[in-house]
Amino acid sequence: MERHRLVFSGSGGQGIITAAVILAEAAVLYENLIAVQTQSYGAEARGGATRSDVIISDSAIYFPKVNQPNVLICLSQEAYNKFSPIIRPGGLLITDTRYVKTHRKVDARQRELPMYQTVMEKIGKPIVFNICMLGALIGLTDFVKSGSVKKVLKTRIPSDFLEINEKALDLGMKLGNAYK
Amino acid sequence: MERHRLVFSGSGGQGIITAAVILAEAAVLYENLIAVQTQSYGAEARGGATRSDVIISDSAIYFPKVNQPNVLICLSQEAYNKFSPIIRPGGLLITDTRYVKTHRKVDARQRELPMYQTVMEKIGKPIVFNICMLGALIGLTDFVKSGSVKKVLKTRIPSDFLEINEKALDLGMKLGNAYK
Amino acid sequence: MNENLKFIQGNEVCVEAALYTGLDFFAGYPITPSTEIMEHMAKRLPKIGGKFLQMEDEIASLCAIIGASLTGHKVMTATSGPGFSLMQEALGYAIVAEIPCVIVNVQRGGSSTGIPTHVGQGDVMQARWGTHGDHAIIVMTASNHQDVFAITVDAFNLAETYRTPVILLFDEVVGHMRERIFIPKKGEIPLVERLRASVKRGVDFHPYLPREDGRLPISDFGGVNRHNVTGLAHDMWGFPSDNPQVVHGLIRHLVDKIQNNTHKIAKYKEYYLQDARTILISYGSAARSALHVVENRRSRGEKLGLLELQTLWPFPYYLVQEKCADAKYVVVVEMNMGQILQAVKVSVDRPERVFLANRIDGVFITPTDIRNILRLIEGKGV
Amino acid sequence: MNENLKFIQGNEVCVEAALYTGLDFFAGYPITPSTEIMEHMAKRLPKIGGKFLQMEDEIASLCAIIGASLTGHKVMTATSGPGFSLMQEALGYAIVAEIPCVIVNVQRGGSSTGIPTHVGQGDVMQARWGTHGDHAIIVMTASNHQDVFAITVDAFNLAETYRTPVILLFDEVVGHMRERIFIPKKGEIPLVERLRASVKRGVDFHPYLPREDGRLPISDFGGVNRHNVTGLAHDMWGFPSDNPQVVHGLIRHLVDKIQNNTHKIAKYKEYYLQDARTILISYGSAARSALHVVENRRSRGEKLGLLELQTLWPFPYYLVQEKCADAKYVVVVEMNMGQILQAVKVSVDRPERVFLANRIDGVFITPTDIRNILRLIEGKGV
Amino acid sequence: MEEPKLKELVINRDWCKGCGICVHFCPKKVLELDDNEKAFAKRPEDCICCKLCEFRCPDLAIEIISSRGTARRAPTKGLLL
Amino acid sequence: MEEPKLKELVINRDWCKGCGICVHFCPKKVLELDDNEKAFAKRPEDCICCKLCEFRCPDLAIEIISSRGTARRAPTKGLLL
Amino acid sequence: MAIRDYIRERFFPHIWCPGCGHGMVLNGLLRAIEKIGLDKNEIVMVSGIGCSARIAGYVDFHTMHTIHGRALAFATGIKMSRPELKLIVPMGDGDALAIGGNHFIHAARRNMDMTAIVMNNRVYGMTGGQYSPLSGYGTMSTTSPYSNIDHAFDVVELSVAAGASFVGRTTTYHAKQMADILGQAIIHKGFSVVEIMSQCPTCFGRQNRLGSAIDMLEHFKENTTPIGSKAKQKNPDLIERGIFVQKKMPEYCSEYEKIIERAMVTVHHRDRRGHREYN
Amino acid sequence: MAIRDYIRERFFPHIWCPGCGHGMVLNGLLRAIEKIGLDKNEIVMVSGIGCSARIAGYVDFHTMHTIHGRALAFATGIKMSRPELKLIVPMGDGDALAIGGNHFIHAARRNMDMTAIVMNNRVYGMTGGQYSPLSGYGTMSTTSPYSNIDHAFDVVELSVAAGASFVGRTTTYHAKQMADILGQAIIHKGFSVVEIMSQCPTCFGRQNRLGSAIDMLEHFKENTTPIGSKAKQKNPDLIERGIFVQKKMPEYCSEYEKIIERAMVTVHHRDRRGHREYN
Ligand SMILES: Cc1ncc(C[n+]2csc(CCOP(=O)(O)OP(=O)(O)O)c2C)c(N)n1
Ligand SMILES: Cc1ncc(C[n+]2csc(CCOP(=O)(O)OP(=O)(O)O)c2C)c(N)n1
Ligand code: SF4
Ligand code: SF4
Ligand code: SF4
Ligand code: SF4
Ligand code: SF4
Ligand code: SF4
Ligand SMILES: [Mg+2]
Ligand SMILES: [Mg+2]
Repeated sequence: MERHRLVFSGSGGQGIITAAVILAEAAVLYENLIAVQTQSYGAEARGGATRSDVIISDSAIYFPKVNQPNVLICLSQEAYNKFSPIIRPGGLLITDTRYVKTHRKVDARQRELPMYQTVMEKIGKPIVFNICMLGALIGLTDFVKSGSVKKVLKTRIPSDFLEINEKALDLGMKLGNAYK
Repeated sequence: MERHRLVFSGSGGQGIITAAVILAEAAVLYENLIAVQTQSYGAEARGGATRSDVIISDSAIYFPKVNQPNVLICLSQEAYNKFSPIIRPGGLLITDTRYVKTHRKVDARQRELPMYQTVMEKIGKPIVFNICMLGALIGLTDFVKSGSVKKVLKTRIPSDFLEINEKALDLGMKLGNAYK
Repeated sequence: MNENLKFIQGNEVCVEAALYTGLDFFAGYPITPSTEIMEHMAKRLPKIGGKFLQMEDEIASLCAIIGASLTGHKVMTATSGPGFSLMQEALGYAIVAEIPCVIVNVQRGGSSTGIPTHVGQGDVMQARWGTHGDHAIIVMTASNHQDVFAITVDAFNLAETYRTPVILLFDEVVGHMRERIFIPKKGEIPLVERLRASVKRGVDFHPYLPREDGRLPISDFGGVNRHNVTGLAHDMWGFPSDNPQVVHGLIRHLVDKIQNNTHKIAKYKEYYLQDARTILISYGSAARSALHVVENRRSRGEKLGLLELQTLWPFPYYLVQEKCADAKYVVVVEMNMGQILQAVKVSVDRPERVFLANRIDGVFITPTDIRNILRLIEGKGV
Repeated sequence: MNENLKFIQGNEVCVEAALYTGLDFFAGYPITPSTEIMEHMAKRLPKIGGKFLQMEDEIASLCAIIGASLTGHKVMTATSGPGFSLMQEALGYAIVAEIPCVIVNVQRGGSSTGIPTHVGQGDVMQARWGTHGDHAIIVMTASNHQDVFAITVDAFNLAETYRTPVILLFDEVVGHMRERIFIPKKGEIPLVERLRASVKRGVDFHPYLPREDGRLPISDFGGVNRHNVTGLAHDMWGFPSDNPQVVHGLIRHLVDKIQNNTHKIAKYKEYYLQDARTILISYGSAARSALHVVENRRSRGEKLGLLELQTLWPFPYYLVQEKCADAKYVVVVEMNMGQILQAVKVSVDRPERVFLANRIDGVFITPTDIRNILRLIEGKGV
Repeated sequence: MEEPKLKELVINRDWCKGCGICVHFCPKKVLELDDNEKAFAKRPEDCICCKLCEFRCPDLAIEIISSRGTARRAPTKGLLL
Repeated sequence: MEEPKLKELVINRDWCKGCGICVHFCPKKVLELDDNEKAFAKRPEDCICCKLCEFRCPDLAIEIISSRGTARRAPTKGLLL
Repeated sequence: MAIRDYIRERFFPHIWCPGCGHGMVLNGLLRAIEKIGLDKNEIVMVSGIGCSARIAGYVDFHTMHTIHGRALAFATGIKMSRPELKLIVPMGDGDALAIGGNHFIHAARRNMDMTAIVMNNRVYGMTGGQYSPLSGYGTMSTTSPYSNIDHAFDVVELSVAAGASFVGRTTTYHAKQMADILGQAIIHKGFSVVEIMSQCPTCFGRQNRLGSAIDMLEHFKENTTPIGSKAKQKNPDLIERGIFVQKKMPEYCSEYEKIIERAMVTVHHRDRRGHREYN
Repeated sequence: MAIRDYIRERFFPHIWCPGCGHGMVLNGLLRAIEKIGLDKNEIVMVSGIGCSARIAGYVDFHTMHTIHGRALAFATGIKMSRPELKLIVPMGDGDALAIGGNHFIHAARRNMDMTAIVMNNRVYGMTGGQYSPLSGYGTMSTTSPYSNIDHAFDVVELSVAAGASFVGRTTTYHAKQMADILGQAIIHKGFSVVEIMSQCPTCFGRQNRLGSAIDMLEHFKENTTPIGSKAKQKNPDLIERGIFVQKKMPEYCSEYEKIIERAMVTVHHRDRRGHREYN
């Protein structure tokens, strides 16, 4: 298996880290893969581009950080400005249309998805934005199965919120597939 | 000048340390000698034989403690029991008749003086017992002049107590001379 | 799904391992990057009937667990640099009174408040020498979650074996990183339990007199052997003494029981040392980058090896000497200004072949950093 | 009688020397055997219009003097082992925020509460490494009252020169012993005064940007150059930054400003080293017994010498190496389990010729103790 | 004294974090959040210059400049911003 | 109940430090200090067994054994010391 | 001067979360200072560690961001060494009363002239939401996941008992009262304590399901009442706001001046030291 | 059992000075324990450092002589881990309220069942006579040679404000009251504080010219009065003795039992942690 190096980025409160953890956990618990997740804690709330790195692989991972991601997700303008230069050529860059105005070309597949908008239109709860993003990622790629992610959601999300989360995941996947 | 190594001992509250300090200070400030004074602080009040070491000399003193005193003063039974074995052969051992019952011979000049008794009879204030002892020591030896000690007393004792201290010193000197 | 397979933070692994040993008492005060340890304890302990206490500060936390240890419990506290500095007086007490307990320091960057959310390994020497007076101490670390688990269990075992506090010196990367871990089954890792005095009620009991095998039985507060615990120099009954012989005996005992057992205490891992011309020595999260470089270069046929230390103190001088005897270069990889470097230099013959590959700016040291330094050492320039 | 001749305790000498430098602020918490320092301060300071504060504990004492230093005063606190352990967090703050201040630790015996009224020198490594994170520190000591005076003045001078806390590491014997001292006249020992920023109101002021000569001007709180002081990693204005370059620069600066000036900072005394076959290395009160032995043996024609260290940290490795180059035996005389011994071993070629003459039982090491050990080293048995 | 009159309602958009406190507690409902979650004066004409918004803004992002009030700098010199 | 009667007034001379507290506060002036500054019962016959001396002694050096009081050990077993 | 002249604009926007009460405390404090008309050079602000403590970086006074819990000890040294300076010591509830509780009560006891502000959000905000000694029984936090059994201090009662000569309390909602009480506290000669109930929507609000910052401010409005109000008699659960203590008492630095005078004329003779020398 | 059965006779005579009040506290405490009839194995005594703290060495319970000021923190760990044990924590005034003040107020706040005894001799005895936070204005000590300007805490008021559910005060002179209050404090379920004014003739007495231990005891007799007495109305300077607070309040260990019950049935899902992670 090819080694996947992902960087999730955005601003505090968007659920970036949770999404990264869910993905990696799904890979480890349900797909017998190896994964490592780290995050950088910003001192500042303002301008604090939150970042979480995930590596997924079928062989041992030592260095746990991602220098050049082949998948980069940016959910805020600051995050985009800060991290878009580090994407690995040929990689995948996912941004949200509501939050990010892309302003330069990178040598990568660039996908600007209306994830926030979709969530607000179809579910109306911004809290599941991150799960929709995860769905989109799965839709666009295929290294983790959506079923695995759903299993993780079941263990992490209180039952009364489970449905909207699953719905958000499905919406995201559709979006991802559509923009594939 | 011969090097004088003194150990003052007794129980807490008898003013052992003050006496040792006054003697050494007199030697340093008024007789141009070199002196070092140390003391051991016992953890315990009971059975705590207080001890203060003084070395007086006209040349540099490095090691500041006294292993074998040539003058040993014991003002309590515990102090006597504990320290009498360490006196240097040929030295001088001074004890107080009220507090110490000597029970063995040491190879030293042994002087049992009624210092406490004299103080109580002539002055009536136990607080100057230590100064009387100092007087006796000066009376018995001669390495520090009484005038020097009196000068120290003037700087250390509030004026209303000075007289009885000087008197105690004189009484002690007489006693010392008498038992010489 | 394997029930025992988990994908969690290093801090949580530490909690799981502590619970595995039977820990049922934790007291702490939050501080980044160790806070998750206490947060998980707060969740987990009540569920198993254990006790969780949030104290007013770090020294109170350590005092509280020392107290709880005396009633027979396995105990732990967790903190980071500033809190660890505040614990030093109580740490000395636990050493002198010989109280088993485990103190976790998840290191962050810098001295003073420093760079709280960033990584560093600057507390290595403090862990050894932070409290006043002569003493010895056991300090352990690990670089991945499976090892964090094993070493944490080990820390509790050593604390019981030697009746002493043990420091777990992790770092921000290990503490916050999530990776997979298989939680061992009960019984899979042997546990050392508290050795309790077997004397009957009324029989003279010596809480500070080692047995033939060196271990010191203890009696729980609340049991029949009442005894006294003090930080003053004390005799074999635990009562204060300033008798020089007693004092000498006590201090030698405290140091020797650990120093003389370095062979038994020292844990390490080695990778490709047999024929290594260049040996990296590393520990904690830095060892991950070191191992990355080693695997990488080995795959290119270069003779690189890694000695990963898991016991930092007592420092296994003999081990380092032996392993490095034939190496041309020894490169210590750590995230400080060379705290283990010094110990390595003392261990080996020809200390001039020992180099330092480090970072001190709060950024996790990368394989590239190490490679760049290796090139310089080998005379190849930038 | 000479007005300047006094017969006083070492603790009092330290007070007189501090006042000589212009100290006018002291805060402390009593602890044996340092208490007389604060008691004399309590008497002396109000008489000269200075400020004396008894705080609620040791860390508060250190915090208070750091605060007072920022208003431009020369400041000091004094304690012993347990209190010094409690100060460690605030000590790190003073180091990182670069606040001149002097901290006296009059060492007592043992770790933890230990043997409070007895002597020991067990806090040497703690003074170096007690606070968390990479840092450097200046630690000075002395063995007799005239030197206690000079070294105390020196400590204040170094604190100002390098804008850093300086530790005075005395011990019970030096602190409590009385011997004669000549108090130097005003001007006899040069004083280093606080270097104040000369920028005018409104001009950009960089409290953390060293001048060409390495010194860092500071501006007093209450003056016209308002600035920020923090224990977080900070930039040249004193504002928090976790920029890796800034962090790196700060930590290197803090360490280098001291380490790179070891030659200037290191004070020592030497006795008969030119032709010495056996060199004793000692410091603090232990050096008195060592000197006693040296004088004694020299008078018998034996080639003994003494290197008395007055600066313990930064350790003058180069000096020890140079002085000991030709000696057959090097014997470190100290009252701990060999804390300076390690540094000496690292300094010299052929560390196998370095021996330890020590005591750890609270009893002051005697010339006889040293002689007995010398005989054993020389192969002459007991 | 004369009723104060609003001269300018300054909102520092770089500092405003869109918490909505000013909006919610304005007695005259003068303020609203825009699409970018920054406060703005929707109905400045209703403002009674009570300055509660200015006093409560956690980000020091609002300033009410009224005929009676404090101007941004050196108002004593009569500067009108 | 019958008036208590003093059986024995035990003073532990090894523990007594001669502070004189018992002497001073005894309502019946039963106690005095001897030449060695140890307390002793000068007038045991006056003792009313109030036990104030026993309760106040800082050195636990006095024990009043009365017809009604606590004997030194195991009084329930009827032992008279 | 406008309040903008009292801040270091280049560090804005500040690091606090949207709606954080700490910004409102900063706002109120600056207004109080502006009203009194203090010069920037005569004010020293000393803070500890916490979200609250970051306030010191934003004001253009002499500022000191110290270590957790010890701000008052640093401030004591500054004030004592330079009594003409005005000391303002803002602290979080954890900073002031968890790790810093001892310095707090001792500072109150000494009655040295300075103003301690407790920015009470009932939680450790900076470390992500653990309970504090002011959280109170029944609150939720990351370290009281089954609800808190620790009782809270009453800051006012504790300050009074410890000896503070000025004690007030208000909330961030009561912006004008806040500026007013802070102003009076700063002018007061002696140790003054002002507790300001401050919302932390991110940690305390979220975990205790208290809604947004706005909801929390409404809560302050509804659950507090002026000291001695009728409302309080009807509903004793209401928290009182206002100035509880404001009394003239000898101030420490002034007292020390007298010590200096006395010392200048005293001649000492003998040590009055007891014989104990231990531990 | 006789009180002799509660002590470790081999360490007697004890180290305290002739006439020291601390011995009288030991005496009274043993009588209280004897009266309650506790078993030696169920009592844990934890002390700090000071003359007072040496009390732990003399009693034949489970004993712990810890570090200066932290006794209550150790005791908290012991009690929490083994709630069936009786915790008695004697402390000097410096130990309890100088360096130990924070642990004191927090222990009071938690209301964990234990008995804190403040052996208040108004001085640091062990280190030879420095003033303590209970010495009070105008007293002499080696560190207040020109007389003390520090105000004293009122232990009773501070304990009450901090939350103690039992608070009493008496003196060594009042031996029977002392035993009685101590007994009630020990039986009380919750955190109890008993302040016992104790004479230190060696340090406090000497420096303040109060005469012998006997004189100091007379002083206690004359300057104290039962709570609410007429004498107090006439002379407000009199110090009141007795039990000030004795109230039923949830005890910490019992409360924790409820947490355990609740935890056993709770299922957790998501971290409720705020986003802050810092300092
Ligand atoms: C010695 C030490 N212990 C712990 C910490 C971690 N820490 C930083 S801030 C803080 C508490 C913050 O709570 P509070 O004082 O209430 O301030 P807030 O963030 O809520 O404003 C803690 C525990 C630290 N920095 N230093
Ligand atoms: C950390 C620390 N600081 C200071 C000391 C020194 N010390 C020992 S006991 C004591 C105070 C004793 O006073 P108090 O608690 O009132 O007890 P007392 O001796 O008066 O009974 C002090 C300051 C110490 N042992 N440890
Ligand atoms: S109160 Fe301030 S930060 Fe909040 S929305 Fe209004 S202007 Fe913006
Ligand atoms: S000044 Fe008053 S009325 Fe005007 S916008 Fe602000 S809150 Fe509304
Ligand atoms: S009270 Fe006790 S110690 Fe004092 S004199 Fe009487 S018996 Fe002796
Ligand atoms: S029992 Fe009462 S009357 Fe008898 S000796 Fe003691 S104090 Fe005096
Ligand atoms: S975490 Fe809470 S206290 Fe901290 S800035 Fe955010 S809202 Fe304010
Ligand atoms: S110094 Fe004071 S407190 Fe200590 S034993 Fe002596 S009289 Fe008691
Ligand atoms: Mg808070
Ligand atoms: Mg006391």
